[in-house]
Amino acid sequence: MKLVKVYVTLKESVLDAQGEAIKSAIQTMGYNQISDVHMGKYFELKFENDYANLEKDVDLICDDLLANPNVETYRYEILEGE
Amino acid sequence: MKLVKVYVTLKESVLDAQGEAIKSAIQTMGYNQISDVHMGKYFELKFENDYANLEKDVDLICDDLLANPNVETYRYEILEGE
Amino acid sequence: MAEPTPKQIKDQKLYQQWGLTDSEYDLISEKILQRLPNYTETGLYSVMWSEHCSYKNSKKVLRKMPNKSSRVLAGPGEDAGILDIGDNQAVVFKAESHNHPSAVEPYQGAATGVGGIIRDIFSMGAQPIALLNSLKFGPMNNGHTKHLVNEVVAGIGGYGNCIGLPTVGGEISFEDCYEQNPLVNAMCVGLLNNVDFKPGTASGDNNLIIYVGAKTGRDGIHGATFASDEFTDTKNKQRSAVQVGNPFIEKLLMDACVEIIAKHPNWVLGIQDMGAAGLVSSTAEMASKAGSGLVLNLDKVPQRETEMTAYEMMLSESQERMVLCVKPEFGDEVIRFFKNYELDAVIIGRVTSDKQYKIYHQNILVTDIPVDSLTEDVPEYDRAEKQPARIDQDKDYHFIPEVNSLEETWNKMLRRPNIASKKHFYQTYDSQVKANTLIRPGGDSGVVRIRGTKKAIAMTNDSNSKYVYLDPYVGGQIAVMEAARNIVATGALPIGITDCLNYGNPENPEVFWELDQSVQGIASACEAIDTPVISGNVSLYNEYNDVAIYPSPMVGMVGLLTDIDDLMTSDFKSAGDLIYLFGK
Amino acid sequence: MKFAVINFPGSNCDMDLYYAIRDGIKEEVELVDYRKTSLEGFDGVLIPGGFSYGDYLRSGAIAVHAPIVKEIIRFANEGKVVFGVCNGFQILTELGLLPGALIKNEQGRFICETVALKVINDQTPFTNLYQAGKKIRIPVAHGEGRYYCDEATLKELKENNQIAFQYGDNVNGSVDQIAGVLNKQKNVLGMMPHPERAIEKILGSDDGLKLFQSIINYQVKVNN
Ligand SMILES: Nc1ncnc2c1ncn2[C@@H]1O[C@H](COP(=O)(O)OP(=O)(O)O)[C@@H](O)[C@H]1O
Repeated sequence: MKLVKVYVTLKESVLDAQGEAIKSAIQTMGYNQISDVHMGKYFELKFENDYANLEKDVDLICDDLLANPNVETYRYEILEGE
Repeated sequence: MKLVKVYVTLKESVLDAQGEAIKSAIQTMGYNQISDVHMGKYFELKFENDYANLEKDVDLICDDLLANPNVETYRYEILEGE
Repeated sequence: MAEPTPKQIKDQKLYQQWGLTDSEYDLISEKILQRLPNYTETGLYSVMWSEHCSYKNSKKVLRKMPNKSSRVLAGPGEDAGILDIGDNQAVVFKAESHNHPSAVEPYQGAATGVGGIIRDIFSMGAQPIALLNSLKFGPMNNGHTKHLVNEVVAGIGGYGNCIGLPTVGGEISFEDCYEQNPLVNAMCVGLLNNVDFKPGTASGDNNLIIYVGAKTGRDGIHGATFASDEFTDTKNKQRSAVQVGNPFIEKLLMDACVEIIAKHPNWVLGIQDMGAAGLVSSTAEMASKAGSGLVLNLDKVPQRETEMTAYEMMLSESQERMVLCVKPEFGDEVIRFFKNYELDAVIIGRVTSDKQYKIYHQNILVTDIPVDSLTEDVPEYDRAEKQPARIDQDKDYHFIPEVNSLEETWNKMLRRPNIASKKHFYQTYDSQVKANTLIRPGGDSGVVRIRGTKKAIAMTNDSNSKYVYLDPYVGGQIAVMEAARNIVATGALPIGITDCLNYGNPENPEVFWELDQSVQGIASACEAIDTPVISGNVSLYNEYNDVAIYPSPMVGMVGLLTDIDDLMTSDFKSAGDLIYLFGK
Repeated sequence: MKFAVINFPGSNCDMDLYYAIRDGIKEEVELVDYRKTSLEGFDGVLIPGGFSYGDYLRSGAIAVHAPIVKEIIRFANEGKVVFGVCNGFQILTELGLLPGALIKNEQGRFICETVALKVINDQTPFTNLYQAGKKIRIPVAHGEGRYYCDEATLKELKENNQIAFQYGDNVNGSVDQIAGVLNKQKNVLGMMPHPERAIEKILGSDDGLKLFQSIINYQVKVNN
């Protein structure tokens, strides 16, 4: 089995409203040394083991579904699962 | 500067409706070998460098804010940023 | 990256990429400035002279619409129109299109469309009370359209639900011509205590220009020219023009603006939202309308990104921002007031009396142009018109439906997406927040009561582009009359309309003929039933690979119900009641 | 009786609750800013619906760090009446004043509809004018209203009669159709449906009025 971990984050220039709100909440809680917060999405996909072209397909799945290319970028890693 | 990456996922016992929906979307797209999808949240927190007790504080921030212990679990890693 | 020099802009005709024509550029450099405009200045002209901001192609046609009645307190020319409803109260409304942004990024395009129209209402000093929307897509038989529909609907709900305004009506229809160019029109209705009306002007030498709200980023730079540009396959890739909405900030901004105007009317002289073409459009319009000039210092502008140029800051379409004109003695109080709402509020400039628009960035004077030249000197075009051949060809065609089984036909009709219930979509909109909604989506019009009075406001969005395509004049009339029937069906009296005029490329004579004819149709119907056009919006260049959408005027009508005891709902009430059919 | 309606940044049903008290049951009511640190002088606390802090991160998650919250906890611990609607319910679970959590609706979408609710426990400060087993019609409007708790918690809820309302039809996929829960002491209630939107017939239902009247009824008995 293959385990694919996908991380989707907003592009640098896109307003991260959630990250901003979380940052000020953390500051309100008293942790003043926090300087930046970004929030993104995290996916774990499991595929059956004998899979050719997995990388190509993961790219397509990310492009077409998991990430919105207008505002987000993604990266992923492919691991051996059990 | 320290970069903390936090991953928050639903507990095993909680139905991941979003993950299920994404799984069937991926199957509809024709990728039948997908067997499981889970969706979670991903955070990047930046802290100023000279920080004692960072780990303790990150634990507290996760417990008190980033994750809801009733339904979620979290893990994190602390990296050197620039 | 160094900015091109004025000479490079001229020699390489860089202005063309921004949508300025040779003759427009010559007008600017030879007549208006009598010198070559620099990079920032060229950018300002290009957005301010785009169709979206200047209505240079449509103005002549728009003048044909009636905008007077005994109720009209303000008509076209402000952020939104105002109608008197008695007892020193007025209703304020406007519709706005967000077609191109929604085609590119459906969720955010639709969401920021809603956010923008809400700002147009509260910038008048009015309390927004309800939202509507009119959506047109291609047939729902492919993944692309389904994606667009789901995202647009989610974006509309996402913004309206979060800010806490009920979405009480709208329409969704499906037609081939919208497949690559969906239409997303949003309307907002607000309530004004007459004394609170704040014109969008910046007057009085030395008065302060205060920036309020979200920080400025590089969002949607050139969104306004982009919205006035046709789509082609290649341009679809041009994806930088995406603004992202933050309804949470807008909620704070809305509450703060409504409160400051109601409680401290003397603090704020003028207020306007930063919509299309952001900072330049709002400040230039405010100054021009008041016959004044402005000096702005861009270093004061709250910025979300680093190293932004003057050009980027002036043209940014970052959302949830407002401009206020404030007397100097109230500056501190105004800033404190907004800080209490946890909003950025900063003095970014002053009103002057020389009618010049001056902008400093890092101590350099980057713009020095007559303010009126941005808003008043735009050439007005008189476009050629030509009646399309199909109009006469189809005249004698009479469709005779073939009905073998009434039941079968009936079922077939009900299954058609344009006829079937739209509940699946509108139940994702909070239609009841504020606990004033008397008729929710699903009826003929949405109806919202005015708390503390016996009155209610009925509102509806209507269009039927197929009729307009077949006969633009009659189709225009039909749109108004359909809206009026929807209002009357609740027991309310129609009192005025707003519109979104969605068409193809006006440089195509057939398209321009459609625009002109349908506006005249709308005008004639409005005159007949005394519903002036008090606001509206034009969206041209709705084409994909040179094929235009159907001419698609959307009518947003508002009605007044003077006594909620007279409210009428559309459901059959009880068995045995008689059913009448009115009309021919 | 004097009620406080807590106003967090992004709350948007605060005025609906305010009017339900002022016009619906004609009692005293005041909006209280989230930065305040005292609830001195109030007899009941109402936490309104809306999108506090944009519902960013998780609905209700950020609001629990506002200054007024410590005082709400004190208030609840003293046995006084605390009532959260929709976002208010989410805040109360995030705070731990109520068990469980509210997560994304099963269908993944926001749902706005008037639904049937079954009254389960009619022996509480909030429900004493209803009849257990009866159905009432109350609007829902939420995207994250699916009530979740684990088996053990559900068992406890049932044993202690902490379930106040259940949905007639499960609109969002909640565990055991739960629409509203109480704390053990029954002085804290959270529910996703909006009774404050159902206090006048002209708005479609006035079934929510009894909830607010129940609070008064209860308080009168306590005071005597
Ligand atoms: N089709 C129309 N009918 C009537 N008035 C219109 C129409 N289109 C635009 N207007 C009016 O022209 C003015 C400028 O509109 P617009 O540029 O869309 O506003 P904004 O600056 O908020 O984008 C507004 O007062 C608007 O009501």
